[in-house]
Amino acid sequence: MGSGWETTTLAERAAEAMPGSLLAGAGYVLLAVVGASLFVAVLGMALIYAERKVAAHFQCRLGPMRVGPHGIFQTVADTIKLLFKEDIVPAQSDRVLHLAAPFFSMMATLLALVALPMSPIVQVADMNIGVLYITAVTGFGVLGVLLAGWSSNNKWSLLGAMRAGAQIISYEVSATMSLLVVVLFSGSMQLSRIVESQADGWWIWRAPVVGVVAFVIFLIASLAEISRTPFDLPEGESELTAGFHTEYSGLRFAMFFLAEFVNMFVVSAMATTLFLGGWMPFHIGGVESFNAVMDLLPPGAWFALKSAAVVFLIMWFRWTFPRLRVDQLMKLEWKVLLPIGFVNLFAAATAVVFGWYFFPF
Amino acid sequence: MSAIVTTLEQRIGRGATTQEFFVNMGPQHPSTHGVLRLVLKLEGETVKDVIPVLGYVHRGVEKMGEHLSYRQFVHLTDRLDYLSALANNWAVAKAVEKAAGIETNERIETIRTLVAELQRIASHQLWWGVFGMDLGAFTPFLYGFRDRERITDILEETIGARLTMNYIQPGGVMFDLHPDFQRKVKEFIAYFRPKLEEYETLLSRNIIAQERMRGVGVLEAAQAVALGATGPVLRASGVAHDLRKSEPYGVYGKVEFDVPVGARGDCWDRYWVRIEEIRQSLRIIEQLIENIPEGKHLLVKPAVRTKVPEGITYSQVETARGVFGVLLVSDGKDVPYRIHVRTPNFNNLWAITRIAPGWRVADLVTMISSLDIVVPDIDR
Amino acid sequence: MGLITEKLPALVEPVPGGSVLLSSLDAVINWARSNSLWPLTFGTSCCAIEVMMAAGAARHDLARFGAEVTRPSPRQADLLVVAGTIVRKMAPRLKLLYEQMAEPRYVIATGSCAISGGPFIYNNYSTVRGADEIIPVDVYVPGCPPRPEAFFYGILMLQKLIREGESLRTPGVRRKPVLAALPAGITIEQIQQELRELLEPQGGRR
Amino acid sequence: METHELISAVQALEPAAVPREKVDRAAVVAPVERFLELMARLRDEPDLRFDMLCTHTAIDWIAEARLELVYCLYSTVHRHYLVVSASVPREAAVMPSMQALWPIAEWQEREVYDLFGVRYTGHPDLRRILLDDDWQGFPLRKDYRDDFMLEGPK
Repeated sequence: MGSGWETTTLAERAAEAMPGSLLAGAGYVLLAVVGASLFVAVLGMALIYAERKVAAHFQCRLGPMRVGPHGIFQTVADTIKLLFKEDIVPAQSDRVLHLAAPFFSMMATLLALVALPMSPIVQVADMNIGVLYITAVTGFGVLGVLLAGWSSNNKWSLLGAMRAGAQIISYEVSATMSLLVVVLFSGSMQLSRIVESQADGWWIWRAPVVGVVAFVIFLIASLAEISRTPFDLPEGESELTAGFHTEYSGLRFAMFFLAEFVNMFVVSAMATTLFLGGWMPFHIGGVESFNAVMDLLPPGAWFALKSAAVVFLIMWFRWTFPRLRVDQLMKLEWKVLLPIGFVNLFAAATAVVFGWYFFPF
Repeated sequence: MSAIVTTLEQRIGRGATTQEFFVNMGPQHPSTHGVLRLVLKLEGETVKDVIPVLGYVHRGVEKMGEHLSYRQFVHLTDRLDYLSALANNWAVAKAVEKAAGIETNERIETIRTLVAELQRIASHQLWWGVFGMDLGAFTPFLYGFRDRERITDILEETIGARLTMNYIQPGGVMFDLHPDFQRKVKEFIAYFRPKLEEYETLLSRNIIAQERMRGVGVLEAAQAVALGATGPVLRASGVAHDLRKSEPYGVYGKVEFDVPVGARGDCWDRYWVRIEEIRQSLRIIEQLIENIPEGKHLLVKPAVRTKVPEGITYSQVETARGVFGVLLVSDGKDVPYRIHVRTPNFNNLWAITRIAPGWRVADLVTMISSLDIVVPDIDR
Repeated sequence: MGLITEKLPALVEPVPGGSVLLSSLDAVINWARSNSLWPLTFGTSCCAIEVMMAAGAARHDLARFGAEVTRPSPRQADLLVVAGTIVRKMAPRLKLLYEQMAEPRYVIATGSCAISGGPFIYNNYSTVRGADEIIPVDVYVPGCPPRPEAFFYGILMLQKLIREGESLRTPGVRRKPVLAALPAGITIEQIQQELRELLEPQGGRR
Repeated sequence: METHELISAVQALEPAAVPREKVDRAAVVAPVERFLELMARLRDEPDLRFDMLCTHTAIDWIAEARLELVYCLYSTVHRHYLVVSASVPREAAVMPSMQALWPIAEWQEREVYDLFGVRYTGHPDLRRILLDDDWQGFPLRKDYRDDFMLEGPK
């Protein structure tokens, strides 16, 4: 694998095509921004629709049915409604921060999307510190949550924001620890390289045992980072009314909502890229006919399918598990996940040094 | 050790202060089950004190009762604890029958027992679903309601209402059983037993749910008795007080069932007691459903305004939430001179002030839910 | 977005074809609003079980109409379902809740208590005789409590009201409230008038 | 214990207690003066052990200008009931609080205060519980009038 694929990214292509003039540059930037916003909006809406349908079918219901066939335009209606809804800023709130907070959350999500290799050609920025970059910008999202909670001047919001702060910062450690395992094995932080290094087998099983452990830790820690059940404490509906976004309405609430769902996609995409081979098709070494069939599906579709599978898994969690308590959450991180993560990292380092790789297929 | 060395705590203690603050939980809050308001004194996430504020749905039922005939008052009890409307009806019927010396027959008592037990199951199903939701798992709510709808269907066929039944009246029951009743109840039991196992798999055996429940909100037996708590809340604390067993009414004296009793009185015990009660109710129904005695279903003409001789009557029944009592004071007319309802939730709720301090906000939600309160029943 | 909804009609209307644009925009917005009624998690008594819970549960499934996203915060909700009795102690809080909601906001009064006080009208010192004493109501759903199906009918009526009755040109102007499951030919005004006549001879204050 | 046994047991504790007629279970009327002592004995006496205060309410006998305060006691140990009542004048309704004996009395007494206007001495937190703090009058009294209230059709 590998040699057949063109490794030029979208950004490089655009840079080649872009003439030196300032006007064209500005046009390109505008186009990119509009395109990205549209992409995020459509992605978010699709994910929200999917969540509602998945939830419904877990719960012996139908879910949205009335707006379009099987309700596929339901989230479109929701979005338009939220766009034209009154935007309330509470009188006692910190106005500037209150207005700005959703943008921080949204920005973090958008920035993370930039570095994801969705196929050999669709990757906006392929930086050599991709893993580090994504870890950094996703951590940035907590700022929006903290600001939202603080500026709302609502005690429930504040409680939610503080929970979010503690939770996200704690779980960042474990998430990074499990990412390092893959970095060790693939020997690179560049996301496209990491994907290419999985041509012979995905890290989840190619790294002996540690891959699975790292994947599980990453999934748990990322769920906590994006505040999904069972770690949805910052907005725990039954406890804190609506948590940090209690005082938000209309468009700004929609942005938090959207960021939450796109974050879910980012996590799934990261899990796919690092552990599940990214856009690499599923190959079994030596069985050429099987591999040829697998190659029929384009890499972009492989990426989408794998991400969708992880997204589904995350939704499955949400509609099955109750929520943890705040001290149990901390206990899980500092007393369970982190020690296991450390041991796992050392095991991974040992495996890399001695060259213990699995080639099961 | 020299005086220069200080601990970190001392350092923080000099620089920063922690502050307690008050938070309003309710009247509109997703997990206060209606319009209950709790004023919480918090220190960070830890609950220091809980002050319940009641009356947001106080409807003056007792005052209205002084102007309504006994038969008319029955429908108001539906609207107190609407999840065990039939048991509430029964309490009034029992009081009036006792005071006015109205006889009932075997068929009436069997029907009453059957429908009351069916509704007890329905009530516990709803509680189970809402409890799951309060723990943060949404799906139990849907599963609980899915099975509850089956009971609602059965009851609706006979009674004609889904929630506020107004069915059991002094001297009988309003309508005779629907011809399909027996068949449908049997079908329901066959359907529901496996589903109950599903409940256990989804929530009871879930490690997170167990962690959230075990050891949380321990209500000691002595405390529970002193607070006048009844029903599953009291039984979970280890006091086997069940009116169905201790002073049987209806046909409870003729059926076999156990009274599940908890060991520690924590949220888990309250949870387990209710799940077990569902099983016992199924047992009771199974024993009764085969042979429902023949007879008339109503021995008093519906239009009669029953006159009750002078005196005080206190009658109680065991609802899904505890002891529902009716204190009936008559001066010999066809309307009560004073009617007082002793509702289980009023007493049960106060347990929260004893068990919540020291726990977190999330535990408070679990505890409220494990007490299974219905706010109109508290406020009356 | 308030800017668009407030300023746009005055700007666009005079332009040729502007009113067509405005009407199309109206249609789109009303379509979106009517199909995305997120209720507030709020219920005072019995009706809450039927209208908020059973209606949202598996058998009836409020989600089909896109209205299952119950928001615990009034800021994010579109629909206030007054499910149950409102008493005098609760009345100021209900008003507060309504005021905390963001425009456009809709109110459905379900059950006899929220329509008129229901069984709690007479000899009662505490119960408010209808939610419309406190907040404007768009749709009344009768029943004690109404079945979930009745509530759906109410939701559909509200959707119809929104689609037909709202325009950017006249912000805040609504259609007259309707009673869902109304016998043909009777309006809510007539019923209210009748109720007023019933109550007034006894010196009651409505 | 049987009804008459219970009544004689109470009378042994408090000679001034008289049986209350026309009640469907054991019932006594006790004097207000030594009420608290009697209740404490009822709770602690090993043969009686009334450890649960089932309910507490009042009856407004307006014709006799008195409020009858009813306490319904239950023993989870012996499983017997006792209704104890005491009368206080309507206009100066004062009663010792049972809060020290049964904690639940704190709230039950608040309710009776709220709806009947009985003042409990020794109550730690006597304020309205169901109605608003600024409510005028005590609605469950028979002579309560309110221009909000409507009289029903006859």
